[in-house]
Amino acid sequence: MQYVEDIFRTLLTCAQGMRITMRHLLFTDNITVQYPDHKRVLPERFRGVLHADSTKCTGCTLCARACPVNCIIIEFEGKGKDRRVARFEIDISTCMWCGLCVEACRESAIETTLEYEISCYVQDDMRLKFGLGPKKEQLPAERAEPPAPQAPSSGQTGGPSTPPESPGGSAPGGQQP
Amino acid sequence: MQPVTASVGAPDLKDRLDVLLTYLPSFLSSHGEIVSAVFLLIVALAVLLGVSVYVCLAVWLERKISADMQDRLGPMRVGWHGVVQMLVDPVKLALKEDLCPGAADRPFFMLAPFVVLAASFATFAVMPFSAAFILADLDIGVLYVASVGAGVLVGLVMAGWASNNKWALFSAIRTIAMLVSYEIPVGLSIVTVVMMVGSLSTQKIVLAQLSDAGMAGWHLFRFPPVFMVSFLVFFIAGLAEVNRTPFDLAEADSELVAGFHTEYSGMRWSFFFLAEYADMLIVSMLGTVLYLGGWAPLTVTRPLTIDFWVFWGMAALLAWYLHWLWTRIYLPRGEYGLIVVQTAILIAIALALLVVPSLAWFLIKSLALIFVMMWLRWTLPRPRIDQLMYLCWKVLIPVAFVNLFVVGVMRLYWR
Amino acid sequence: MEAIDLIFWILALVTCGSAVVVALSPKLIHSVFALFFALLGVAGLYAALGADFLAAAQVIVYIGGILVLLIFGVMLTNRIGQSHLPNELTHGVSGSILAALVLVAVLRFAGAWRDSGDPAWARTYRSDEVSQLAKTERIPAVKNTTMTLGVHLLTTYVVPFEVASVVLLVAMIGAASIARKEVD
Amino acid sequence: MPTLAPSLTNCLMISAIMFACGLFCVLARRNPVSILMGVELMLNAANLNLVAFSSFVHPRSYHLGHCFAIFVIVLAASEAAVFLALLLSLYQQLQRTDVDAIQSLKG
Repeated sequence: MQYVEDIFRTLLTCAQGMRITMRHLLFTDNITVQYPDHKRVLPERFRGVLHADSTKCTGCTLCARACPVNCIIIEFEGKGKDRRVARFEIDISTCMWCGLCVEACRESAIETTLEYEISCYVQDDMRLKFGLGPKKEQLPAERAEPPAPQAPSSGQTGGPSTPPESPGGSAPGGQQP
Repeated sequence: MQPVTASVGAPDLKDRLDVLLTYLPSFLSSHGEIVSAVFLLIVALAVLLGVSVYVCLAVWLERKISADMQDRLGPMRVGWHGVVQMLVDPVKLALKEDLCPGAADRPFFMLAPFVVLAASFATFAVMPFSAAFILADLDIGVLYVASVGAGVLVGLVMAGWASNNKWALFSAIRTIAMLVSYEIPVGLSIVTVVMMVGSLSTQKIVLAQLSDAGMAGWHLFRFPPVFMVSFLVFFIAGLAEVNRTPFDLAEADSELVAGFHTEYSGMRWSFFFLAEYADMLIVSMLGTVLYLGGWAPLTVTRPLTIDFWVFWGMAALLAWYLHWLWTRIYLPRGEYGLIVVQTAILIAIALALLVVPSLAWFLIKSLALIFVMMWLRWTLPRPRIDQLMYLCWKVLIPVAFVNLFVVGVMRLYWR
Repeated sequence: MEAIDLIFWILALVTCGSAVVVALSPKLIHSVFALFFALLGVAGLYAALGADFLAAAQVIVYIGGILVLLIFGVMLTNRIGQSHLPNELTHGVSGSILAALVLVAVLRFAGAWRDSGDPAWARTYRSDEVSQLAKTERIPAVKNTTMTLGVHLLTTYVVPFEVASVVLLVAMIGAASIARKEVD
Repeated sequence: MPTLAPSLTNCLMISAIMFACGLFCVLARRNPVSILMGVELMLNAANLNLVAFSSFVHPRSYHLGHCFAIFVIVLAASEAAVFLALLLSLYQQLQRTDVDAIQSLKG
């Protein structure tokens, strides 16, 4: 009879569930830790905050192309031996930690670190800047720029530290040859 | 498993507390009505205070137990494993602002928490904490508990209506439907016990279960399957009566924000909280009184009785568990020397239990039931409202009726 | 003044005051909640008069049942968007006159402004007389109302008792069939 | 002179006041819920009288009034159940709760 069977199955499944919770109460260790005091040992290949070594970087923008969310902005200047990465920014508020950029890089210039505590007070701090900066003669021009630490539209459309002589910096994704 | 005939009569007053509570009132009443009234008031306030302390403790325990069941840590910051949390929470609530929404029905909005709280706390008047420690041994004790529950219902509805908030109102409607339905199985399962005892007085019900055989005298083990079913019905319906998960549809936070106390804050909100936990205690205490022998202690010293096996078996299990825990946390496995120490400690605790007053037995049994409630809460999901009604009207009530009939026949032929 | 007098006085005040609020409150829901306190007061009066079982029954049935039904009725049959449901008076003047007349008449019979002693029907027994009666006529002096009530309901009044249960059943079936939506 | 003590006269007076309030509710209100509340008040007043008489006047059989009061409570309960059903069907048909609106005998 379905009715009686249902009642017994209800009781049985309740008991089963209670056994499971009791097992977790008594015999299972806590997974969570008391965070700022104790931190879990991270696995070796943990994908944390990205770090780019702009001395290794050739400016090929393969990483920026590989990025599904376009959070990497690369600008470079000069030709041949003078070619240098002037601007290399990663917007980690957009980054989704997929690691595709790391796989795309031929020079191992961009890497994931074990760092994961990325809270900050200013939104601009979420944009990690690894670029070598513009050449020295261009520096005064940049200094002349009025400082705008919190640009309202500082998503992918170029940060506040966009050099004035590079209008392409405002292009979405910053994919520039 | 026929119980030894209960020795109904004047209980053996071996507890110091009971001796005090038996002779003090008569001594005080010889000094006039006012003195004894003041004494009664003090005892009542002590019960109130005790319940408040229990609520603080239960909230902390619930947080820790739920956390551990979900492999979390729970409160850890304030004090050792967050123990001081139970002092900090009420202080925080007391310091919060007491808000009243502009569109609310102000007088009843203000009044509702007090109605709920008063109704909850009034129930403790008939709870037999021990042979002498009962505020009022009414002839209609159990009926009184059932009737005071109606006050809680009205208070909740009052809160839900006066908030002038649609979720609160939905919650009020659900509360009415649910509580009115679940009163029936609770009442029917209470009646089975009342039929066995022949009295509504809570104290007499406990005395009827008092026997030399200890556990075998409990109503739970009478006519083996019958009263267990009765207890199960009582407990399930009692869970619904106190709005506990899995039956907390009145405050289902995924649907109705927080139900009837959506608009409340500060102390008034804490009154609802207090009342909810006090209600849990009431249902557990009532279950203890009706089925688990109330304050009757276990007779663990007599060898080869059921009590003996159950009690020492559980003690051994606990010793084994403590040893397991100890080796797991602090030491590598295989340190078997410790088990001797731990077993010794446990035996000491168990021996200490033998001399604890009946009040402690009562509290231990009630708190065990409360633990089961918490256990269930963190195990089961919440049913839909129609499933809830199905459970009540099509499962619990028929089962309770059949059970009542069986108990009636039993009572008629096998006294 | 003894304690029981004070309690009785408070209960009387609560009951009468709530009853007046029930009658005169301009908001429907206030009336319902005032009825709660009136019923509670009556239960307290029962308890003060020694009818403890009746007091509990009063609370269970009236507050747990009828009052809740009333609230349910209010909630289901009004647009409950606004909590301030008005409660209009139609025949306020005539109603109040009639009610006042009845009040005065009943109070007169009940004993207000009565100069001479109690009439024969209102002869009350003092406690010593009760104990005397208990001795002579074997009436239990201790009022265990629950037991006495149970015995009498199942012996003396067994026919009304059974009829009452049939009435309840009929009322339940009738209510279900009236409230049922027409399904054709 | 009435005293404060629980006496027959005092109980009768309380119940008289309750009865008058209930009567006023029944006579002057239009909402059926209010009318039922009036009826309940009157029933309670009657019950109070029964209990008072049985505990003060008739010590020989104090159960008599209590039994009667229990029957009154039973009847009040069944009455309330039927009332709620009527109220609901009235609201379903007329979309308002007003006893003045019930003017036809046809269902």
